[in-house]
Amino acid sequence: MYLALIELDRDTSPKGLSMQKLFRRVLVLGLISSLALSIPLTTSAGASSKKPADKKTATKKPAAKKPAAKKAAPTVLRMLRMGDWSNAFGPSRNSSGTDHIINFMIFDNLVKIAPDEKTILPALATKWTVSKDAKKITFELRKGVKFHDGSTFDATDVAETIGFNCRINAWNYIGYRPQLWEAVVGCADLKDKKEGVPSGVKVNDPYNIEINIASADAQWLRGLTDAVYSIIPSEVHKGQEFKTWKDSDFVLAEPIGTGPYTVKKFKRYQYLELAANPNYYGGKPKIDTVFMLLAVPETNVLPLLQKGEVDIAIDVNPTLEDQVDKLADYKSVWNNTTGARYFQFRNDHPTFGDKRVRQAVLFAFDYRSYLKNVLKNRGGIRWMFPAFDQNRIPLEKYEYNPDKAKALLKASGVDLNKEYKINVLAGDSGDATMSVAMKQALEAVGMKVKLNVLEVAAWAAETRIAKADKDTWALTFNSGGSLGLGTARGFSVFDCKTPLFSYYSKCDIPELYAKLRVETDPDEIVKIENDLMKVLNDEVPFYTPWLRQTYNVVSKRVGGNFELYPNDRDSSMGIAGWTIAPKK
Amino acid sequence: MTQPLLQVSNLRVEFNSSQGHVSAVRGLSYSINEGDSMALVGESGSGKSVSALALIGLLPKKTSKITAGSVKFRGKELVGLSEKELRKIRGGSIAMIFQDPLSSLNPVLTIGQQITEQVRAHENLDKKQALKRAVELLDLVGIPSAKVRVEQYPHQLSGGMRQRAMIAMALSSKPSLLLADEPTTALDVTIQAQILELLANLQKELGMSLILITHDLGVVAGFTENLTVMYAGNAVEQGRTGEVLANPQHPYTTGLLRSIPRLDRPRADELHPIPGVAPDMSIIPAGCPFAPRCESASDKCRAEKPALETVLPGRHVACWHPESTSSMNASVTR
Amino acid sequence: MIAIRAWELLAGPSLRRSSSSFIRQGRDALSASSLPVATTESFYKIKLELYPSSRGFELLSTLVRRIGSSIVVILVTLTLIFVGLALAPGDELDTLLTPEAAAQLSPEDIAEKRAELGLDKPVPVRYAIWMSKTLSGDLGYSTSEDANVSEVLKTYVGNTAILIFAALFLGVILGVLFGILAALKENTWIDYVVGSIPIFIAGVPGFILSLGFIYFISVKLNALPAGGMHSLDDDSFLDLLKHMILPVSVLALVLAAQLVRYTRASMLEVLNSEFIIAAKSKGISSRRVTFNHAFKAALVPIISVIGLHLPEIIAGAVITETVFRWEGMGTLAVRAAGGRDVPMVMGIVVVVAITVVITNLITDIAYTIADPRVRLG
Amino acid sequence: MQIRECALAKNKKNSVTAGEVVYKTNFQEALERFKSYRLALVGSFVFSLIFLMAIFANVLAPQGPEYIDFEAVRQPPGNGHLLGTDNVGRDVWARVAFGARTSLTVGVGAVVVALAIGVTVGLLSGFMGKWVDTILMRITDAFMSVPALILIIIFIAIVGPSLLNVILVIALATWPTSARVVRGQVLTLREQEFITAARVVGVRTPKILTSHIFPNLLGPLSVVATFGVAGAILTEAGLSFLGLGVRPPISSWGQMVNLAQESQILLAEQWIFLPSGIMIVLTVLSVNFIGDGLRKAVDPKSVR
Repeated sequence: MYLALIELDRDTSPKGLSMQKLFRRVLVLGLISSLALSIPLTTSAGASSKKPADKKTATKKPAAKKPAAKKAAPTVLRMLRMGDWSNAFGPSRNSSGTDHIINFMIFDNLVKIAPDEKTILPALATKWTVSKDAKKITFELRKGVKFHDGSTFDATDVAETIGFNCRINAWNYIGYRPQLWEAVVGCADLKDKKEGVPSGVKVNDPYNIEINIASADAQWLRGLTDAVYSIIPSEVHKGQEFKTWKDSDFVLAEPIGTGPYTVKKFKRYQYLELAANPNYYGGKPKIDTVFMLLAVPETNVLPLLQKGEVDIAIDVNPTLEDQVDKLADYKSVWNNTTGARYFQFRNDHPTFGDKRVRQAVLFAFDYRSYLKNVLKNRGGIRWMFPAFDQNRIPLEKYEYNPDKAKALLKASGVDLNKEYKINVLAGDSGDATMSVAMKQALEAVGMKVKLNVLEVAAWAAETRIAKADKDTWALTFNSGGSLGLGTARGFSVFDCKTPLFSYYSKCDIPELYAKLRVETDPDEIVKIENDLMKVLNDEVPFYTPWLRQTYNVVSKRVGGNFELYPNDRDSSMGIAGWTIAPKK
Repeated sequence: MTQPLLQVSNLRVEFNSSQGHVSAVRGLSYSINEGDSMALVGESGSGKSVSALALIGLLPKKTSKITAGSVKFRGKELVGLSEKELRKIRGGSIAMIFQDPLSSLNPVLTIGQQITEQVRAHENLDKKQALKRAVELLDLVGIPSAKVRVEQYPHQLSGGMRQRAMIAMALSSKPSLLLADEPTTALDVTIQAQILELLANLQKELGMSLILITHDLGVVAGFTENLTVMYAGNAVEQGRTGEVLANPQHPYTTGLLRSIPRLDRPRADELHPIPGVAPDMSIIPAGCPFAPRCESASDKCRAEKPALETVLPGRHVACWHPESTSSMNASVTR
Repeated sequence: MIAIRAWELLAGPSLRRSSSSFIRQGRDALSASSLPVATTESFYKIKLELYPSSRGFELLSTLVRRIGSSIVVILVTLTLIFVGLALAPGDELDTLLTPEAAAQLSPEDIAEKRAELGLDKPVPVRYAIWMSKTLSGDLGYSTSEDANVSEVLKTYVGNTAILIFAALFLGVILGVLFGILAALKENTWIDYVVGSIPIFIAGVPGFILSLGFIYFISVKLNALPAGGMHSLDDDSFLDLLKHMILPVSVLALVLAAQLVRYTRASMLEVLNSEFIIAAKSKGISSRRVTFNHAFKAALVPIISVIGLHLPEIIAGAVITETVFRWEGMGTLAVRAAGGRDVPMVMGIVVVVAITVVITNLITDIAYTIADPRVRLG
Repeated sequence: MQIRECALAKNKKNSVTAGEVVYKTNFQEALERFKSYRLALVGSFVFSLIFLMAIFANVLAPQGPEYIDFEAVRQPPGNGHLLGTDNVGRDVWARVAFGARTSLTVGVGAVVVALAIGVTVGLLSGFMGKWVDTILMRITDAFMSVPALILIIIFIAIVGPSLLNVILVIALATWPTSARVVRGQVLTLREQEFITAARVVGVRTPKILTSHIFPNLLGPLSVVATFGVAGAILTEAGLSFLGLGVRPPISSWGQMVNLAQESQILLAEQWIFLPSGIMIVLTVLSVNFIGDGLRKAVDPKSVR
């Protein structure tokens, strides 16, 4: 009982042994035991040993710096591109920009595009002639080209590639679908067959092939530069079911193409190591090894740059510019993109059907201030779809003019105390900002607006509703990656019959696009484009206010004919000519 | 007069903990010769256990200190001794056993481990010899099948056996003085008697002197030669047990005796508990600490603190009006 | 009865609590986790009363029973999660089907793919198929990883296992050492410093800690790699070790932060108890008192806490792995969940559930070994 | 805990002379212990401030968290914006104030739902005993065998991270702890004499549960609740980092702290994420201190 009364505090510091000695002895004990543990472990090979020791003492220096330079140090380029990645190779596994870049290092198409994204350059095909009615294209193929596995490239590979793509049903393509191969005559009747080449493909001789397409398409050839249309060796997939082929080594580990680089090592979600292909027809690439860093989270980009562990970083966060300016051996490269983020109206909406309302919305928004403050002037103001020459004919610029917006609204007699719905795709920070800014702008001119935030699936479904009523969404935001590649590219955006992922109730625009795609005479093309511009600008189903520039960081050691294409995913077409100076 | 084994003079111990300042022992003095046994009796809070712990420096360093007095063991001053020196004495020449055997034995170590540990601390025996010694000690204190018990854990033994193990541990290096701090309070009455008997036999066999700390006068009666009654931190009456119990001089001792039921008294007799409450150790009164509860307290008692006076050879009382009442003559027999 | 009551009243605080919990634990063990099968239950009781057998047999019989109940737990977990996934709106197909692709495909194609993935069958049937395949070791095909679930798991489990065990190893050492130090030096500045740092660490979100490590150590001091498991051209174990140091330190710090508080608390409680004073009265050296007596007795609650914390370390690893580009179960779980990839998710749950259940078992056994008073409940 | 007679008045304050007996009800007793733990006081003060900020968010920041001002993008604190503006021109102070509302709703909401489930399961399994207990306990073990964050990630990715979903899923993953605590208490209380006494007098089970068992649960449950709130807030921050947390335009602290993923903000524009980071740490700490204080008040034997 006595203990309870008298607060007997702990007899804590034993006089005999000073605290420091005890603590030091314990620490030494801890270190020795972890040291003893780590020695046997470092000898055990393999990354997944169960119980490695780990010693966290500041004094431990990292292993010696780079090993002594060998004779002629191999040139190494390390690259990364933001954005996800499909973890596999080959045309059918092509779903993002990064897939594109990797694809062009390994494979070749019949033709490729110049940095101006307009002139078509020879690749596996040296010459090509397009028939008068733009329905038949014959290619002269390059001789003496070898695949990475040593087999020679000739017309049968091209024919078999087209045949193989026709046989796989479109379902197996994640992302981009080979619509141009599907346009070849006889491709449709090969569906789900074991083998065969479409009737529209004629192999005149081992290096001359003729391709007939069902309906005329002036842009068909330009489209062939897309990564989905790379040529793969025929032996690889001859008579193979796609189900088994898609898990084959070709797709998952060792793709075989004619490109400048071959896959040396592939560590899923970490990095891809590519070695130069010595007998590349365009001459041995100047850089021996290319590393492609994969799945790099945004937080790691700057540390990698600061530690000099990456040479080219494509499409990274523009706000990095201030930090990159502090890095001596890197430079910022801004690149006009071909992508566009656009406002998309539902013009069969009872109220928004009236174009004056749509025009009022455009006048209500202050584009210059968004460009100046948020995009930091990195980009341009656009009042017409990218790829069109917007200064060729007088067009309405819809500069910020709230009074005009109010006037138009009054003129159109729109019911101002009804609430209109703006659909917002959840998870996209860009959309989230735009929708709030648009809501504020419209409320400033008197319109009542409700933001309807939807998950991907729900948003896509609502965009594709066939018939709009007074409760359907009136305005949403959308973006397209390759709209700037060609004026005809917009055809997939407009559809007056079955809504693809956008809807334009009147059918005048789709007709003009259809004419544009077929027309081969340049003057005629300009005339159609001007008509299109007038309709698009006045009717305003879509409006692309900004041309956004992407931000890239490139080491000053990179040289040769290195150049970022406007559509940065095409840039690796010229990778064979890139050079990199060794580290100082 | 041979030199006393242990001479405690004017020992003062003070605590300052978060709850305030407490002076637990206020000038305690007593001595005990080789082979003798003495009981320290007092209510809870009278400072008897604290004084025992103070002897061998077991009080918490941070919150307590011996402010005055000296403790001489075979003439050697213990107060202020270095930890190393004290450690040789603790468990070597002075051993201690505690009140609750279960909470004084480490629950996660076997009895054997805890005994061999002490043996090897004081004599350099190897493991095997120490274990043999432990078994012998367990036999000595009368624990059946010692070989099995030595491997067992405290919770596997009964209360009595655990206390025996405690005693075995204390005796492991033949101490000349054993401090027993309420060794039987936590045990049943029947086992209490066995333990006391064991202690008495061991004391005779090993010629060891014993200080028995208890609040139970019944235990003290037929057991120790001398007796010291403590109240509020110091000794109020000392002498041979028989004499003190036969005619207690100090009113507190009388009060204690009167509040115990007696077989030899008529059942009708009422018990007279001592009025009032145990003193608040954080307040040091001017006069005699027992004054507020003492029937024959005078102004002098309240004004001045009585010192320990020798009333008869070997009998000391700290009271201004010692009661030489002989009315309480019936001596208490075991 | 009186003795026990007295003993319980007077025993030091630590013992009273553990003793009463010991009693309650005993009773809980018998009533709570005994398998409904009556026979093993009564057999087990008779065994105990008739002849208090040696610890060996007793450990074995309860071990078997514990493994039995753990298997039941894992089965219940898998069922709950599978049903939860199946009942939740939408399914795997939604994410596989990008809006463009879905628009271009005919309903038959979609139905065919749905059948291929087996999503068209009712939930119980799908569950039965999945369970039978899992029991036979085939965890199915992961759509988000385009590979067989078991292959993917092989590498990913290994990667996380290294991280978790190293963090556990370092975290326990740090946590216990500093806990003891804080307890021994109670109410001194060391105690306040060592005591307060963990409280702050507990308040900081996981990824901020990881970002801080990347910027201050990896970038500023340019000491260690900022992420990833290997440098580009080096697959050696030493390189992996170098890449491990930062993520492991983050996880270990978080674990140590919690362990310090528990160790300090249980160490203080033990240092207060009487058997420490008794031990000192035996004249043994103070180092022995601190380590042989105090730490051993304090070890008991620490072990149970370590066992409890393993799920939290795995959860912490999810964030740390994402920041440090470490291809482990965390990143896999986030990808699989994002891709609504049921086989992969179930595969992860199977592995994680088994690991956690096994560690609970190991902690219980360690607990029994450390504290002889407790029989394996 | 029955009324405790304190024979010796220890504390100096009420200068009780020896001999006077002081009676204290156990609630006062608990309150006193809670107050004696100074950090708990600091914690409750800070928490009440944050709570007030959450309630009066619309008064503190009338413009609301969503207002975008393109002219003032990434503006450091000062002129017009107390804590500056974020990367899109929204006022940081407004987002912190409204963020308090979201984070506290997530924290308290998740705990309330978790307690509801946990207490019912705990009471049922503790009180009904035998097979009910075994089944419920196996289910609790099942939930505890998968770390909460992984469970949450799996389900949030499916049902979508709306505020309600986040609360429900966090609650779903964290109710086992309270179930375990309740069951433990019920098992011990069931043995106590006063429960058998109530049964003898003919009180039916639900009455026993509400009037006898439940009040005794308040103590330990309050401890579980406070640590639960801290845990839920941290989980929400973690979810936001994985892109699974509450999404704009709703503002939550976790979401704003995540802006630190952008290196420019982390290194040069700290005013954008630091305030909400500090608020998270402050809330979590204050809640933890209150939890510690409660634990001391409820279970005095627990160590200092």
